[in-house]
Amino acid sequence: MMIHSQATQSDRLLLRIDRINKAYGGVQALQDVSFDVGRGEVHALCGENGAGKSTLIKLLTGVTRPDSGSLVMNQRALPVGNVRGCEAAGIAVLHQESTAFPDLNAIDNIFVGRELRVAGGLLLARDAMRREAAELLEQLGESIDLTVPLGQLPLAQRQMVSMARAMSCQCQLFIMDEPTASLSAQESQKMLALVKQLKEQGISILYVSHRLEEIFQIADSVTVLRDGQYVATHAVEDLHDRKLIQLMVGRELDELTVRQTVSQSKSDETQKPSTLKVDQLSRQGIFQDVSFSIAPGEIVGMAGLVGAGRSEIARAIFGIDPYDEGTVEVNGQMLPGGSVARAKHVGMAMVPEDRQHEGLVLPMSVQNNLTLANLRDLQDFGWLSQTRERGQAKRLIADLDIRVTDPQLPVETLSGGNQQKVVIGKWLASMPNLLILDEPTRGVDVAAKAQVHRLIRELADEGMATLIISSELSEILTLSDRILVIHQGRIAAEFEGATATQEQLLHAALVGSAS
Amino acid sequence: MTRSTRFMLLLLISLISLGCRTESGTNVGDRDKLTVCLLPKIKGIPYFTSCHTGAQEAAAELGDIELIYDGPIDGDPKEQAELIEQWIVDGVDVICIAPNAPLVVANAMKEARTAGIHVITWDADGVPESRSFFVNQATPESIGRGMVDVMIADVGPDQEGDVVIISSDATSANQNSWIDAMKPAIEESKLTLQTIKYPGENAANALADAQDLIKVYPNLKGIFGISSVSFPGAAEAVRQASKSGEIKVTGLAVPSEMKSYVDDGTVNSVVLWNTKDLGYLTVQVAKALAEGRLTDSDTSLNAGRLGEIQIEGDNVLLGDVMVFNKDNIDSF
Amino acid sequence: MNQPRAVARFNYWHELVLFGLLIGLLALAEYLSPGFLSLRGQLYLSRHLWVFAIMALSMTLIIIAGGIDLSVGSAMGLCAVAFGVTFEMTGQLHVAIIACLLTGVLGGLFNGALIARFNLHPLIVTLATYAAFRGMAEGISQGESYSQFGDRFSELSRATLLGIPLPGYLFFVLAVLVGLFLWRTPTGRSIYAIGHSAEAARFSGISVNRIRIRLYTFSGFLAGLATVIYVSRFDTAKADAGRGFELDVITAVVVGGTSIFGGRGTIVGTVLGLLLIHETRQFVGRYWQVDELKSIVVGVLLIVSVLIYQLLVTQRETRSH
Amino acid sequence: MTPNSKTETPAFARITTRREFGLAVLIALITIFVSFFDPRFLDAINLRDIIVRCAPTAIVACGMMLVIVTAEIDISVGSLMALTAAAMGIMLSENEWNLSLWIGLPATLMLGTAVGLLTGLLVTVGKVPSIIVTLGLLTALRGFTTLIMGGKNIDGLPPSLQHAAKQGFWGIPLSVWVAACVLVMTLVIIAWTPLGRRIFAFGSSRYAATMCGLSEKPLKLFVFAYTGFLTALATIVDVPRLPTIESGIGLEFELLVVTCVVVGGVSINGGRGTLLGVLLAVVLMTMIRPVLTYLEIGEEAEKWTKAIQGTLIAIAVIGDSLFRRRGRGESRS
Repeated sequence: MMIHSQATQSDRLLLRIDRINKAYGGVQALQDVSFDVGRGEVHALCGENGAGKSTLIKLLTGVTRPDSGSLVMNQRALPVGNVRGCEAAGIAVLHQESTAFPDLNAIDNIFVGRELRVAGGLLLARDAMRREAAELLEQLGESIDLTVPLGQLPLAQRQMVSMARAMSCQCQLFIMDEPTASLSAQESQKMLALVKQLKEQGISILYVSHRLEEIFQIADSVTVLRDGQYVATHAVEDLHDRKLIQLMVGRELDELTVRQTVSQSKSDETQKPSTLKVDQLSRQGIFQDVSFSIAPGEIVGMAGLVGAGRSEIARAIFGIDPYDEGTVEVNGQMLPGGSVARAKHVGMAMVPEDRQHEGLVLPMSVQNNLTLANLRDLQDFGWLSQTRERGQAKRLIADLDIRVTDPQLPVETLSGGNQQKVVIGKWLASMPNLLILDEPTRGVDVAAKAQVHRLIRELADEGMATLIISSELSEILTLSDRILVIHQGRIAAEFEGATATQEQLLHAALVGSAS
Repeated sequence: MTRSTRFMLLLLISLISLGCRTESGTNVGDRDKLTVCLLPKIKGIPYFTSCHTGAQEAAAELGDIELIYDGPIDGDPKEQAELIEQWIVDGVDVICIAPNAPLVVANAMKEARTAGIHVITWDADGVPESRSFFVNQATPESIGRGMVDVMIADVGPDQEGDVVIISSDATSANQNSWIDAMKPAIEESKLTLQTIKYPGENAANALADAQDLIKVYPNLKGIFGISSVSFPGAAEAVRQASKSGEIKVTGLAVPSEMKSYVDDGTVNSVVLWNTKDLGYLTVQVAKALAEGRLTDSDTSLNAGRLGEIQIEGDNVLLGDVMVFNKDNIDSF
Repeated sequence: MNQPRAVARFNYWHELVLFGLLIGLLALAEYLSPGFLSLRGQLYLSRHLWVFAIMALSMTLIIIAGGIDLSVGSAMGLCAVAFGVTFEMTGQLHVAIIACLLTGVLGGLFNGALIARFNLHPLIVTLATYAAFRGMAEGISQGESYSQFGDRFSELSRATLLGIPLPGYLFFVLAVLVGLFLWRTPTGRSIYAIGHSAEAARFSGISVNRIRIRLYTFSGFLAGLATVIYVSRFDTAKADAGRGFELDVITAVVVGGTSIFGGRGTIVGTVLGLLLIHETRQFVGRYWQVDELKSIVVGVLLIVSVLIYQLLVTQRETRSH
Repeated sequence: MTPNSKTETPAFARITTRREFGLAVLIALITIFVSFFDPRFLDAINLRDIIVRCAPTAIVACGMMLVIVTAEIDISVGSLMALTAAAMGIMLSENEWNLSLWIGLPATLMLGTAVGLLTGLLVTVGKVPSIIVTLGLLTALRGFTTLIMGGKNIDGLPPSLQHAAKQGFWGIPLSVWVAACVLVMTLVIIAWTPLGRRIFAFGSSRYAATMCGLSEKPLKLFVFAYTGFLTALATIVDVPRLPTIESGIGLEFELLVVTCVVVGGVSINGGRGTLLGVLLAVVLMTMIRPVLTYLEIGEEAEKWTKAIQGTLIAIAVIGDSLFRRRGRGESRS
């Protein structure tokens, strides 16, 4: 199964990942993954969301340990499950989520956990650290106020500090997880220049990014993961974006452009008043002039890069976040901003992106989670009816095929896919007529994903207006009647679901206009 | 969720059935002995500890008395009431209480009497109908006046000047009642009451307030420290400011606690009574009352080593406040 | 998940342990100090309980919702002064009672508004009002106490029906109502959700802020109600009413199994916690006659009860992985 | 925070939005106000008195600050102060065991540290929330102290100790010297040792700390033990200044210390706070009593003292969080 160009000289080989397995709950996050990273190369790691990239990074940095398999660095086994040990072995990481300490200044952020010391290790070598921090940041081409808490710095500068932290430990392998996801184009270019600079110093880089053009710009070789499995490793010269996308998606592109489920003709329904009408919605610095509408029974997909503002638009519509200008209208009723209760009242429902924190109350039982959003409908004279509550939970569990032995079990014991079905189910119970789904199948296994997709389609056929946000283009293409592409907080392009292609979407998401 | 319903019901039922033992209260301790409860305002301060010593002496002398000494460690009158109620259930024979706030404990005391327990007050009086006798060493009036008189004597009868009071909390019932007596007395004298400070039962605050008062009022002649914390605090402040003799400090305290300040002249006089005798007499009265030797009409009582003690109405008189100074403090 | 499921799923371990402890304590007490369990004595002494007990109900709700209220004791002081001042001005008992309750409600509303609207930490807000309420009470009343509310009012807290004091009935009615509310109403369920994850609750369309404000207002109201009983019982309305009660109330709630981090707890647990502390104090007071011991035993009981629970939970967790 | 503000914030604006600045201004205003009424407020002797009173609070606040920075709390310090005072009295008093200072003082310090360590162990190993552990200790230790003192006050501390606490060296009592040392020591811990940086790092983001491989237990054990140690130290240098050792020592001290730390700008959620802020808050809280005395507000107004204190706390804490809200809003969850 290993297609990668075997690096025969052992001194060319830096890291060998050998038959790694890792499962979370019931979900196999990584299955028999093996590949090598050579010395001094930029090795890109690609895959859709949920392909297992983040898990692999956690294993390499010692945050978690693999179920089986081995990790060998410089012909020595990595101390698995030991953060400091992995660091000592020469692995540094720039995490996707900020792992900075917001209340500490840049110097401390760079050195916490491996401080430079004097006086027999008792005291900090403050001057040395300051000097080194300044040097590091200068190398990175940043002038940052070293005394200000990091939380008060702009995002790009924070990123640079994290970068400096990673570089300060004389690493041989530098893992970068979506380093440009939240940076502007200009800042991204700077980051890429840095990567090249590091490579020239002989440091290997494991580069994770969704931005394909970046990969083609800097990577030497590319490894693709899909659904926790190793797919292929190629030299970057052997690839072009179409082929890479195809490897990631796992099917021929032509196959995908044909819609698998063609929804009923909506032409007669467009006369109906739209369920959701968003007009000129803006929030300073987040999104601008967003206008669109969704008709009953229509599924609108929202595509775009991470950080383009998709989730924020959805949150504003649902009333979680405030917005500055514009209007949201549901079934002809104007919604005041910032009230979830009102949104719920007019029949809106939202499956949030962060299932663990926003979608579910993890320690509560499955039943209680399933009924949390429509408790008021289950009351008799002010008291919750246990029979009706149990009935509703049972019905939803059956309808959505949630795999749980007992609805009284805490929802945190369920697998990701089943948890997601609980989140969707919780809203279905309130019989909404507008459903917003933010990354509905992230971290969900393939079988459950198909079930969720079928469910969404069925609901739409029953007349539900649906807005789907997804980073998985295939998902958007499969489901949507219409597709909006968001680029830097604006609607950059609109496609008909039936005719759009992944390339078109990617292009619009990356460049900001339809091709 | 029916499981939890059943569970709660079960809990409730078993709790109720547990409590259902209808035979009525038993008593603490030995039935042959007389159980006397001595309830101080605050447990754990030297004043009441020395009363307790006197009470123990009487109990040992009388032989057949089981003495219980308990009270709130924070001086909470609510807890005094709760202790009385506890003792009612225990079925003790006599409760002697030094009420911290007469009204708060009045109902409990009345109920104790209804339950056939003899109730007397000592150290401070309660609501009259709530007790049979009051072992009276001093009334708020005599304490307040006494302190002012001592101050006037210490400062010099014709001296003009400022005085201040350092009390306890603004809500302390005893201190407030003394202050009510002190104000007119100071009014009548040539002294001027400048202010009253409320440091609470906090020694550091009492010391701090006294220090500040000394600095703020240059014409300060005297400080009344009217709680067990503020008196030594005021004396210490005067001593540390090296104004011993210039500013007189007086107040209520167990003499032994103030001995070093009396010795070095910071404090001329300490107002108090013989605390051991107070505890002793209280137990004597309790015993006489329980045995029926003491009735409402009696005018005197033979109280062991104290001899014949006067009774005026329902007040058993220990004698008036005493003033301790350099000459007599060593004997207490 | 194939550990003994019935064991893991039983949600009332803490209550059961408390119940066992209570029985054990009562048995020990009766053995060491015969007559301890006499019904009459127990009912008579139950009057020590009601003022705390009533406030413990709202404290349970607040702590389940992930908050805390340090100001209830001071609020009682303020309510008592409001009661006294109003009675002195009008001479009307019912006006005084209404003023007392209203003061409590307003105080609670103030706490709640600061916590919810300005998103301040409840510990900080109530620490500030802890000092402010007490200070205002002392200033307004000038440290004086109000009394002479009449025998009928005083009788209110002392009268018994079938041997149980009237405030006891009030407490039981309130406890059952609050218990049912927590267990069986949408808002009750929401309170648990807020305690576990305020964010997830918000995403479910629960008005987190509105519920928080109402909880603190309810807490203030119960502080007012407790003050009425307190004033009736001790015939005195004074600024020092309820001093130190906040700690006693929190102790009872926590011993009763409510998690200080929110999300877990029941009224049954709180009632058991109240009883356990009450009986422990009774027993210690009766057996040793040393007031100092009461605070030592209650302090240790608080730590140990949570420690045992934590050990049980961590053990169960390690077993299931 | 606009993401494109690459330019540094002007130094002046940065200082004025800080808690320390607000506190300093408040202290200055109050000082000016009161010395306008009574210039003697600025007399050296009064300033000395205020500093002496600040000392014990400042000493313990140094430890409490670190505890709160790790997002824990310790409300047992008042009772611990009473316990260590009683222990010290019993060991050293000429009327009691009359031990040498060289035995008694280290033993007192060890007692304080041991209780702090016990708290830390219950929190880290026993997984009992710190507010519960210390609430339990708050009541238990107070009862225990009253019990071992047996209803008496303890006098007769060694004269050398009393002299050091009252007169001290070069006219400055020992407690002030010690407080200065403790402040420097704490500053060194915070700014110059890996330990201090890690304490702040841990409080700032538990998640990031785990990603860096920091472990929780040693940090928390240290902060609780340190607080216990400092409480004992404050007892040793401050209690001999008082007339006598009684069981009510340190009553509500925990509230004062926690209030100072919170008013001083240490975030109750952990991670944030400066020693300077805490120190200023200690000064502010300590100067309220003397200020009211110097203003000669009169007998009736004296009864409003607590209300004034409470309102001031409320204004300092609530007003400040409202003011600061505008500057933040990001990076915390």
